Amino acid sequence: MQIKLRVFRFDPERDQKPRFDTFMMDVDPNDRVLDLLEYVKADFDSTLALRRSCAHGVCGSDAMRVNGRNYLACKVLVKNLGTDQITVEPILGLKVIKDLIVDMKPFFDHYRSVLPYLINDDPLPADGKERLQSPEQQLRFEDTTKCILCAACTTSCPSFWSDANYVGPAAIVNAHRFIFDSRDKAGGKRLNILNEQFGVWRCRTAFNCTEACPRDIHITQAIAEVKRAVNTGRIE
Amino acid sequence: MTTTTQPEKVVVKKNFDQVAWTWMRYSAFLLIPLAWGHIILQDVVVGVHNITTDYAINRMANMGWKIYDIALLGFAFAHGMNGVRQVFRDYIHKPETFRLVSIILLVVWFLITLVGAIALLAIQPVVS
Amino acid sequence: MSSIKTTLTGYVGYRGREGHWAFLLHRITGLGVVLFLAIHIVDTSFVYFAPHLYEEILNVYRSTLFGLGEIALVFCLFFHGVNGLRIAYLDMFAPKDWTIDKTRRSAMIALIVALVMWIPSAGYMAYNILYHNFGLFGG
Amino acid sequence: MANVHEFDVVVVGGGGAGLMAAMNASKTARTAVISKLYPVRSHTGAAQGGIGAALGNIEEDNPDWHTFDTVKGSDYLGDQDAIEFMCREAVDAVYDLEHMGLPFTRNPDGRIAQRPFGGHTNNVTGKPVRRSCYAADRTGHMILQTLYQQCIKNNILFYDEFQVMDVLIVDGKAAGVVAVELATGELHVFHSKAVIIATGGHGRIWEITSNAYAYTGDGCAVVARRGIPLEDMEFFQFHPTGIFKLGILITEAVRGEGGILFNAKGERFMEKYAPRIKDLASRDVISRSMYLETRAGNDVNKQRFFYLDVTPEIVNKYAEIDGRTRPDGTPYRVTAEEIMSKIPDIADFCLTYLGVDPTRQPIPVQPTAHYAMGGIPTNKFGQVVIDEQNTVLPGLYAAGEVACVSVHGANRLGTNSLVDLVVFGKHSGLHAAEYALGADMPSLPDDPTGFMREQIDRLRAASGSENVATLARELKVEMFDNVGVFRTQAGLEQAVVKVQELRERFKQVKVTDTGKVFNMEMMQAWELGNMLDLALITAQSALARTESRGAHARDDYPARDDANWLKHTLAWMNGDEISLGYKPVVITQYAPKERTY
Repeated sequence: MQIKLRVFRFDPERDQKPRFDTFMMDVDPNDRVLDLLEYVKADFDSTLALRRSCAHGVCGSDAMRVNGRNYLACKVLVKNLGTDQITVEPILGLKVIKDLIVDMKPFFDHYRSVLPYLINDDPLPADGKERLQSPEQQLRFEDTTKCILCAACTTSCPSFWSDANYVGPAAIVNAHRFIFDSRDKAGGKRLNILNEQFGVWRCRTAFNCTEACPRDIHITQAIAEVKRAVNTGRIE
Repeated sequence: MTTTTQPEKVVVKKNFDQVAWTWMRYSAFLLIPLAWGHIILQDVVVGVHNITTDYAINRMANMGWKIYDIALLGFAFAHGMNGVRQVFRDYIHKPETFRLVSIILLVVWFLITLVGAIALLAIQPVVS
Repeated sequence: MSSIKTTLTGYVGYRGREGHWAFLLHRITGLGVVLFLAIHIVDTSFVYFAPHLYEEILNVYRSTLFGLGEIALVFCLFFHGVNGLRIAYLDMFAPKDWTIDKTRRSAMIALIVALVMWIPSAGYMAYNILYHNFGLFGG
Repeated sequence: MANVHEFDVVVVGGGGAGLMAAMNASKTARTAVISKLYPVRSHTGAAQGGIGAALGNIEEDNPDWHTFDTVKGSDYLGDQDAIEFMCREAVDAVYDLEHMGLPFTRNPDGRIAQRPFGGHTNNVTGKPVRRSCYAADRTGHMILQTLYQQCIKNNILFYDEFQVMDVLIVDGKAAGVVAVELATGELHVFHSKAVIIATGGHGRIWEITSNAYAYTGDGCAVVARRGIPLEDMEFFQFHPTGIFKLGILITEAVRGEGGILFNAKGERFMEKYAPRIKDLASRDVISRSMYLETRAGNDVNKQRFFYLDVTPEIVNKYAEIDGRTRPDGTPYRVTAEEIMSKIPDIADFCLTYLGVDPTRQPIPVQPTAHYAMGGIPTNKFGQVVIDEQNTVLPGLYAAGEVACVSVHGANRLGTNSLVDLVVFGKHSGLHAAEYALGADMPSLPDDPTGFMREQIDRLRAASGSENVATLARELKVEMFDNVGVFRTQAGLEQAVVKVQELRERFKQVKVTDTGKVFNMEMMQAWELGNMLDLALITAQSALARTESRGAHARDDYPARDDANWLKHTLAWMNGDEISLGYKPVVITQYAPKERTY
């Protein structure tokens, strides 16, 4: 099918301000938007800069706005968009460095701020084997272990657009993953961090995060569970 | 493996935003009957064209309505002003500016609530 | 990178779904109500502080422009209430229901409930305006 | 002048092996990780099925069986001392990962769950054994995330989005690496006592591949340009079940859970080729069987693909025929929900890219380029060895897919890639740190960035007529057709000629972007250069090996030839010439015998 692809362009070494380049191309409805951008690089304009790696939705490199909504470019097919006019822009709320590449540092700083790692100083089992965990205990936090840190959620969040100091949904998801892990001992610490000024209370449940998550994580639900744990002081 | 999943208890230091968040929700549950009742009665059923000063005075002086209106004043305006504070929280990033705005909002809230409260409490019915 | 420009681009340009629109509408309706409320508390207190002025205020209230504003206000209050109830219920009692299906549906239901409450009220208020201000329907 | 940083150990690559190495090295040595991607973007995250370790959590198992299965899977080309070491260490490695917080799927008794996987057997009964420890079908994702989390916890220093373009070797010892910071285009010298290369594989040189865009073989190419040989490059695994056309991997766990392969006639064709373990035969065997089926005209729609069926009806039907039981002895029967819970991500891929619900419809699959058994030769401590006598190059290490220890020999068993990167990542990290503490800081060469600037300048000035994407496309097609699942003398010769032609044309390549900030065009041109080098080495190594062994299947030499070819290939790159040498395979307890499944 014939499509019209508009791509956000900005080269900091040449451009004063961003522009959109338009490409008319013949594509397969089963093509990924990432494929279209690769066609641009191969056949139209090789200077287009974007991040991509695994190309099937597990590495989290290519989160971008497609027709105004966050997706992984490798997980949205042309036919899913239901139109032959496709506009691709960088994710919103992080500084654009070049074309579709944004500065991810603030995002990873927020991630780091919630202690995203297992903390348990208790002695390991004497037999050197695994710490036991029932299937139910594992399922309690399994959903939030799926996060690939692509930033599609955080950059779809109205609270993050208006204040980049907000830790954002991705960081809360990763805190949730440890808070509700029966093997972790620092849930209280994380809840105190998330109870602060830039923590969970900035969430206004606009729900864009959950809609944007390419891994189908129930993000708003996870945030609500963290809010509840902060309020009750009980991790259950 | 049998696990009796005991909820882990942790200590979380109270935070103003947390209290405000909770306040917004609990006050909302109360406000819905109060505010809807008020607006349906005054704006729809009675209608501004049928409201006169005497009507207003008598209504405000009635003990039942007085309690109703005081509850409405207390909950609705505090809920609203905290909502405004949260909205500003999103857009104002400098802590000093935000502190200043919060203080202004607090003063405005206090003054207006005070004016309303005096009027409500002090009013006497007109005898006609 | 957060700026008013980013915020507005996102609010207006991001193609969010029901939750996004519910958030924006909740914020706008909330601000609308609180603005009116501040004025309303002050003007009502005139009943006590300056009853003779209160009559003037009532006349302003009875104007067509204000009447239309009031119709909008009633919508704001209904939507803000229904949607607020939805959020408070999900947050506090049913976090498990923050799923895509249920959220989309509940946001739509909130809007519909608000409209169902508002339309007859708005009709009646409009009738009052037409009756009193324009002498229609035998007024 | 470039920015100079000094460390004891620098790790190049932020995937599983690199992070594991960094974590272990940083316990005693000043360590930095330099990666062209943010570490969580690494391809370890795409690994699905599990990590093999003889925990025996469900049924009897032991590391010796794992060792034998790996040796047999390698078609006896793996070095048995290293394999023994790896399979023993695997058990502790899995427990280590669990202690770091990896959210494994659990058994009802709270222990780590395990499932069957291709080529993993009970050595007594010959039946599949449950050895693969897994976290749903995203085990690699969990490993990558867990290791990254622990690195953050341990305050490891990361240089994200820095492309390493040269390794410094001074007086026969490693002295650091040189990299370009993608965000600024600035050059950085990382001056160090030890260097650990953990840059992953090079599956992007094939057309249909499960590999990430990033898998362009940078690590191999960089060291090869510095005169270090590459080992066993002719052995590249084609995974039998990639999604038709896209190459996206459908994990072997789908067959572990009972999925069956069918040809166009609806026959379960693996019965013919592996009568005992059928659909759970090792990957090379199944890929080759698919090729033979295609040649016999049994591929679906004559489009070179087959069906992988994991619908409950089919799974239950064949579980009954095979007499498969659950650990408690009851017959193995599944429901659609159970299948979904075991392979949620696979189901998502199928729905997203094919519109197929795998619990209702069969999945169209074809072999997809998957894993490099070959790479930079190392010993079991990760030290790079540079000749037939296994002479160590002090201070230089390699681990993970980029390395060839060799534990995978001619064919890697499923789950062993994750075992490899955890075990050898750890030991290379420990060994490098120990070495660094005992060594003096080597001196830097006079112009450390000279060779790298030369490469960059050539690309920056490149204003020829050849398009990077066109050259890459031609390379991939040629490699897939002639250096793929099945190989012939004529095809390989043609491939060598073609790759040489492409290398010539590459000298006339065109790079239009002359900027410094995220000049991805230039980086991709450079990566193409790496791919061309590795393609040539692969084709030449394959052409020389006149036998069929593991993943290297020659139409004209269908049998394994232990008399002449029980040896590792070493390939040196001298400009446009490749010279080959060979070194013996280490055999300890398992003498080569015929390999049947």
